[in-house]
Amino acid sequence: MTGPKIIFFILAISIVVFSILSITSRKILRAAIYLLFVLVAMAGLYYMMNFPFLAAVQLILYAGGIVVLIIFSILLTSQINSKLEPPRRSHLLSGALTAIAGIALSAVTILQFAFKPSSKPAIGTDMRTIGLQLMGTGENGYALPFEVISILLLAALVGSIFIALKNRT
Amino acid sequence: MNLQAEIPLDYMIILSILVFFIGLMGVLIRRNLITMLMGVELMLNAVNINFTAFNHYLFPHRLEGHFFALIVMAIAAAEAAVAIALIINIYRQFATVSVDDVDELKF
Amino acid sequence: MDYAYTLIILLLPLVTFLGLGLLSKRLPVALAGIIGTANLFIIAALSCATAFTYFTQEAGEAGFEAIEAYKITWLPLTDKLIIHLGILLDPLSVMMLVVITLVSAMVHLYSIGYMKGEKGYTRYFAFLSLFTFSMLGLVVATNIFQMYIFWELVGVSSYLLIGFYYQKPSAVAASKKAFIVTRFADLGFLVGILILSFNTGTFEFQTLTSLQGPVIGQASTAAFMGLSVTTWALLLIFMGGAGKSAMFPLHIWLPDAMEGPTPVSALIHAATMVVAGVYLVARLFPAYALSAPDALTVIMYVGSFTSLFAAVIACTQLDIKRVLAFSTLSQIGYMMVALGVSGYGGEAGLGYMASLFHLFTHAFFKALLFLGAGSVIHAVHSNLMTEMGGLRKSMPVTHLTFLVACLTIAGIPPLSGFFSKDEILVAAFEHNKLIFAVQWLVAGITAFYMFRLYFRIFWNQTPAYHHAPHESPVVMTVPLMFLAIASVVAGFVPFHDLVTSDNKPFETAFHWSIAGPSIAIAVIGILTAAWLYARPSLRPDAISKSLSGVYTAAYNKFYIDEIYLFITKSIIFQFISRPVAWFDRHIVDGTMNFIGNSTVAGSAAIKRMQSGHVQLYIWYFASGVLVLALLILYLN
Amino acid sequence: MNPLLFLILIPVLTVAGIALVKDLKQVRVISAVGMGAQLLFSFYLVYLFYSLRNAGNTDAMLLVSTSTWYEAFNIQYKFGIDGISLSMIVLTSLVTFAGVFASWQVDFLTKEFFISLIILASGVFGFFISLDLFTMFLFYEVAVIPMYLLIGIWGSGPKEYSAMKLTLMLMAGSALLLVGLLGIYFNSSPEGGRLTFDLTEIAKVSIPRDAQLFFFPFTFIGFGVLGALFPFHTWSPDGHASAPTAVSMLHAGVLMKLGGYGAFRVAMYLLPEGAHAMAWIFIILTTISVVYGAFGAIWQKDLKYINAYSSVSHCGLVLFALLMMNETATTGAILQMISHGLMTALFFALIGMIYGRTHTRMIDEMGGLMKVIPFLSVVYVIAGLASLGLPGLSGFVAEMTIFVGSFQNSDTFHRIATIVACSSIVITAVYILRVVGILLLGPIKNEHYNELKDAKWFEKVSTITLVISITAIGMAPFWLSALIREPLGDIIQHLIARL
Amino acid sequence: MTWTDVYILRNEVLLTLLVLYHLIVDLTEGKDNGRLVNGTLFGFGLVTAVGFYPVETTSLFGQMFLSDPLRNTLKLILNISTFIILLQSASWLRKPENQPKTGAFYMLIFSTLMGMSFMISAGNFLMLYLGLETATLPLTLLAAFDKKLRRSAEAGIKLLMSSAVSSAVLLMGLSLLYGSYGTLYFSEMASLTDAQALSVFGLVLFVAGFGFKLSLVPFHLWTADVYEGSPLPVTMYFSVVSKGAALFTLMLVLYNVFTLYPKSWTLAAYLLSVTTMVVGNLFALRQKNLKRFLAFSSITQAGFMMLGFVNNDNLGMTTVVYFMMIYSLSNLAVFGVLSMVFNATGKENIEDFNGFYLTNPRLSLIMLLALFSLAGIPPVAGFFGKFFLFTAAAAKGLYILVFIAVINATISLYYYLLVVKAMFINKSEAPVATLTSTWQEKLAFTICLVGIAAIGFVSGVYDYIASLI
Repeated sequence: MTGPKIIFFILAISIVVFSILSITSRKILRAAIYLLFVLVAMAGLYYMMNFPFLAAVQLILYAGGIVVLIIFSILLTSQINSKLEPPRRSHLLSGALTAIAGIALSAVTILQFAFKPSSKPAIGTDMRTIGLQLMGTGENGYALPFEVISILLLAALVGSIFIALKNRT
Repeated sequence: MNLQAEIPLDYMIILSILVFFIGLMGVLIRRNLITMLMGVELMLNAVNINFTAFNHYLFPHRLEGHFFALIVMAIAAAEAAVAIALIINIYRQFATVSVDDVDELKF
Repeated sequence: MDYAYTLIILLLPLVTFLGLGLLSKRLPVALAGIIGTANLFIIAALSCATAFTYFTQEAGEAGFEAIEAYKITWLPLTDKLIIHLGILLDPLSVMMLVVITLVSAMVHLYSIGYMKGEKGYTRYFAFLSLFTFSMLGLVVATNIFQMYIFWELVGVSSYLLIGFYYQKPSAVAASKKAFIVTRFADLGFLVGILILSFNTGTFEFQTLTSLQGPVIGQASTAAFMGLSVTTWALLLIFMGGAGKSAMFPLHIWLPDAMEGPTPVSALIHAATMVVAGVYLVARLFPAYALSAPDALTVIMYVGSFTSLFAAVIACTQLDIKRVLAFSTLSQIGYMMVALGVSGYGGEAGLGYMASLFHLFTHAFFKALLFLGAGSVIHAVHSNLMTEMGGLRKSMPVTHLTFLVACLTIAGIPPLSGFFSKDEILVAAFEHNKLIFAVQWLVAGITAFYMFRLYFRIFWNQTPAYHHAPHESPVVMTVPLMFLAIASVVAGFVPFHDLVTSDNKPFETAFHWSIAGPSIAIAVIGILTAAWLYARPSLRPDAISKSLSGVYTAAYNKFYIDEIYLFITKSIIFQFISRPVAWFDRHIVDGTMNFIGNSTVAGSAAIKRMQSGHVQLYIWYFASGVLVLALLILYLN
Repeated sequence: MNPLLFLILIPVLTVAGIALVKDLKQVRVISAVGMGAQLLFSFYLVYLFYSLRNAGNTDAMLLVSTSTWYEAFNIQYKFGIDGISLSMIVLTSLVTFAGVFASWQVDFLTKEFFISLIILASGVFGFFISLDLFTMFLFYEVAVIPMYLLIGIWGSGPKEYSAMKLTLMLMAGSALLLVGLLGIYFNSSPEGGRLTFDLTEIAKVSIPRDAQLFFFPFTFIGFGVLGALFPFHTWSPDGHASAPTAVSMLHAGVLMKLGGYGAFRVAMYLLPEGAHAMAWIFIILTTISVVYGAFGAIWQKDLKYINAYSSVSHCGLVLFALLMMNETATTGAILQMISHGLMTALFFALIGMIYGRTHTRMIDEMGGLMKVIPFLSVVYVIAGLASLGLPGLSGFVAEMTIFVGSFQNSDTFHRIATIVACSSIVITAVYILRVVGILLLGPIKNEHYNELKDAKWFEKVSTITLVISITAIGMAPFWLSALIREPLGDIIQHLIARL
Repeated sequence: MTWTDVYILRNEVLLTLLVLYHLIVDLTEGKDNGRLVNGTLFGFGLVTAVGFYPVETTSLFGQMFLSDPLRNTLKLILNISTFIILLQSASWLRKPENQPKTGAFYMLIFSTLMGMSFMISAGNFLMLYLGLETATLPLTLLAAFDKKLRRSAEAGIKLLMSSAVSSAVLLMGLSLLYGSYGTLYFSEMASLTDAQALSVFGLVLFVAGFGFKLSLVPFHLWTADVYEGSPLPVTMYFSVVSKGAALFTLMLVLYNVFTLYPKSWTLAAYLLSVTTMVVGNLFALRQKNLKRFLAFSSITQAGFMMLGFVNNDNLGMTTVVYFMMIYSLSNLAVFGVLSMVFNATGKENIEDFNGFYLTNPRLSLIMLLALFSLAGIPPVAGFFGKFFLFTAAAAKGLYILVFIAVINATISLYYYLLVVKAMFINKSEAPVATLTSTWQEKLAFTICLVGIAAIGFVSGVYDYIASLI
């Protein structure tokens, strides 16, 4: 076992375990915290794969933003101490069956595929490259999605506020 | 760090699949809208593993997977915001966030 | 000779019918009878002129030649099979023209008196004209399809006239019965025509009966169930004739047809239409005789049985018109027998000649009998002989003419019936002794029941009438007298010179050996009748009691009607129609409704899918994706 | 401009005219004038047809005009007539004309009624002049769909159920038909040329045999549903029973003829090998139709049901004769279509008029009508006699032509079928006379029937038009027969040639 | 960026401007929204009109954004539909309780429309996904727009939850496609494509994601609930614009990107078509609520649209676009009548339309024609649309499929006739009072009717679409 391998396995196992805990825990706040652990571990994974920028965004946006949002909404809508109702057995059964079938089907399909790695030289993942591409309008430029998503976020946020606000009278 | 030598791509993919379907199962079995939302977030993250892994392992000459993951994160954030707004709206109307009770429209 | 004017004979009644029918509201009532009668006298005169011209022409080597006076193409069916409408003049049709127009003219004249004051007087004459037109069209038909057309038309005019008193349920039922029974027979006729025409490629009588033609000239090779196809065809055609001529077992409509006005019975159901079957067989006689002798044998047996059967029933009936109806059946049976025993050509064709001779004489005396009965009914307002008696004083003309008719039908010389019946017996004797014996016996029974009728009406005791019966008006008695004279003299027409199987004259000899016994049995019959019925007595009842089973059976016409009723009501209506209607509503329609209902049921069955639970929706989504993926990955 | 277009244009203008006026009387008058013009125009077409023929024009189709519509699918507006379609056009205009007068007294939503009625008629006209399968199908549906409203709004009894059933069954039929038409279209050019919907063009090519076998039943049953082919006829009794008078007239008189016409023009003409291979199945079915319909009619008590079953029987005879595939039988089939169209329209008109007076259609409840309403009764008898095939009226001509024609097929199977079909003439007589006996003759059953009034002038116009047509055909069938027969020689040759 | 680029991006840019305008207006607008509504109608009318100016085939942002006449026409169709919806929603917005929502409503509508526009023009799956989300997320908010109504809130959350899962599935599919091809650019993928299990799997997930938007069975279950719960203008938007955009995008992707192995997606279209038609019909049969009814009707119609996909030729594409156009106009006409009745009376059940013809003959006739068009009855345009779709399927020899489809068309006729029956045949004690329509509604109906009446008869429309492809 080499270092990266050990790190990967720690991350992978914690991702899987905390995922399962997050969807089974009967304390809702705990579920949120487990989710946070998953997201942080994911960030580690990105970092391992040499995407530091992505890892940072993951930490800021997900761990910092979304989980906080979720926790706020929990606070707004539920009693923190009350236990969640356990899942219905029928749901549990059908859900598990679907999940297992899905895992089997996807795993078989994906793992038997002979991936063809690109032979072209790798491009750096430093901030400069990322920044240039993010703002680029030509080949490999992501300015357009960047702009569009800003509109999306704007509309979604304003709309959310509109919906979540109590009625203006 | 030469990840390819250490950890095969398949590991990443299996991890992604596991998380994806755990997330799906979360959506399917949880009876609270907020916890269902957590399941969705897990699914999105699983896809992100895929994108980054493919990008890193197979096609490092461009950053498509990377940027895709970035966009997915942003959208996940927007989605979460919208979801929270709607859940609050539901809570206001139904006084509950249990998905079982939100079934007035049917058949 | 130019016979173009014969078209007038055919068309005048049609015009009269249309005129009277369309203008019935606008025309003064009395005028209708006058127009109708006048028109009939015109065509009767024309017919007689035609007959005179035709028969006085020089008969060539081949006998009287058939002339197609008129012929138009009506409807081409195939290249060969073309329906023509035309007028065919040969001895047979010319003779029929005379009979029909004369009797019809008398009946018209008589009807002026008989129908006076009836509702629907105009309608009556319109229908009579329609009938005359149809009947004339039938006899002058140049081809078998034209005959079928007019055959149907006489059927419908008969239907209309039987149902003339349409508010009377029995009349309605009788008319319906008459039409349907004959229609059923016509089905056979039609199929026969189809077979015959397909095999010969022609409808034309001239070709069908030609000695070199496809029927006779080329022996049919195809056979079906032991008989040649031609025989089958001709048998089926005879079925049509048997229906119209009320041969057993298709006779049941005729007695009921007496529901119509009596002159109608005289014209249609005694003198003209009912002999159409005889006419049909006679028309195709060469084909029958030379190509399908088996069919002739069938005709003979059917005719013979019917004549006996009807005569027995006639002895028991109380309704005077029914007695006459059964008598008609019996007499037509004679004619059929005569055709059945006949051969083709010369002496061998005696039966043919006798049959038509009897047709000729029978038309007059049977019309006379009916009109006489009508006169009586007119006076007494009843059809039942039990409510009659002693009318000879109050109705002298009717009495005398009726007596003449009775004697004629009984076969007392020198009245016409004697001659014609005698020829039949001779022909039968030469062909088949059993048949002869039966016909001889029937002659006696005929004399008996006719005089039973005669004595019960005109002798016997006089019941208490509501109104004193009196003689009918002149318009009614003149036809009676005319027909009486005709009955007397008709026997002297030299028929063997005129109407024969091969249209060539031949000599007939008079056979005392046969005439003697037949006169004898007729006399015995008359005397028996006189002994039983001339004075009021208990003897008839005693006899009928001693024969109770047979008598009741005969009185009820041997329950043939009931059998028919059973077949129609219980089998066709209850066992076919009703199940068909049920099947249609419940099975066929039910299937369609079931499809509809099961769609709705399917809709209800899957309604749970849309349960309102979003998690279930997502589950459907996820499993749907997986299933679709599986299907596509593994079907691809 | 092609004169045939007037056949569509006149109804459209009439509809427009009706839509514009307000007054009830004007609506009637415009409808009557419009349909009268249509009738006259169709007579003019006959004249035109003959003058073209006499001028030496020997084309199979006359007055043809073609213009491209959907270039991509090779769909054209292609119109033209031959003797068969011409006679159907005359039939349609006669029945429509009579139908307008028969509905003179419609007082609920009159305007809408006449509009729907005339739209229906224009669909029928369009169908008969179409030479392009697409436009044919289009007009077919245009003709069928107004039925729903006509029955649903102005009908009686379980009208909603009947209307729905009729519409759905006919539409299911057109579903089959559509598959058949598409199959023909995609096989219309086996050598790889341009696909076409053009009837006359398709007739020139030889569609592969297996395609014919596959698509023939679709097409034939598709049209057969409208032609009341057993066992797809059950829309007919309910539909007719619920429909208002004029609608029953048009439907039984004209619309059902689309089935026979289409089955011949499209299914058999374009798929002759399929027709030959499968004829026996449909001969059995149509023979059953003929007898079954007649027996079914015997047991009915409702006048309209009787007539509906009678239509099943008579229309069965049409398809039966078509399947015999010879000139005579086919002539008979078309004569039968016309004859049945006229007399059944007459029947339904009379039933409507009687119902309008007695407010019942149950024969048991009526009786002795001859005495109180003699005109209608006499016409009813005439219609009945035509129906049972009395010589001198149209039914006889048609039936005899059919029987003689079918008997030309000399094998035992066809023979037996023919004889069974022949037997329907007896059964027909039974139910017709039964109705006449119960309904018109006998004593009057109901006291207040004595006060019934006989036919009004518009009712007379309606019935007399039809009676005259029926009698004219019955008396002088040779013209009509010649008109029909003229194109048939080639068509039958075409059917047989591919054997 | 040059002016040419802006011209190519005109639709998106203008829509963005509208979004921003309403964002500002929403914060500042006072009580009466009459001017706002009319102004927006005018402004958006201009945007729609601009779409009629032709464009060239070109691409921007390094193949990220594609522009060609076909895509322009598709956007135009969506814009016209949206314009009609806005016309018809005017009186709804003018209601006092809805006045405060006006700005937000327009903002959300335009942002989704912009998303759809990007989705159609996408040249890269990233853009496509982004467009899809932009078109979906604000829509979930719109579904919940009747804040006072429980059913509206329920509709919103149901849509959000199921669409989140569906977009996750779609994303999974995209990631697999990325893994198997190494690119997300359409132009590159089209040439690389070869059918392997992984790419087919990815494709299926992708199709499922779009099947969700298109309401194909079994991905359709959100449809009826959301249609019923949402405010009426939003329901219209769902059933016409949102569905249209998804349909066009799916079509463009399948035909342009997966050109080389059509077998898998035609098979998917075949299966989905059958299930969708059948299940949609079976549910539609039993509906009493007209909105719900129209939801299932639109599901069935989507099943018919799949027939066009079965034909993987230009014919299929043409007929799909053609049919969608007709479907939009017909459906909008039906919804227009429904919205007039609903705004006036608050009724939306089929039985509420009993006796409608006697009080509102014109509206009934509009509804009749529109329903006939949906049912595919000549001579209105729906007949042509359906006939050509069937032709497209039959062209591939799939007569059994055509037969199933035609039988389903017959069943659908049944329930369309139920509405017709309610209006024309059924009697009512208290029918809907006679309604008067505003100029906006009149204009909307006119556009719809002209379309329904003319599109079939004027073959030029079809030929024009065919010429684009």
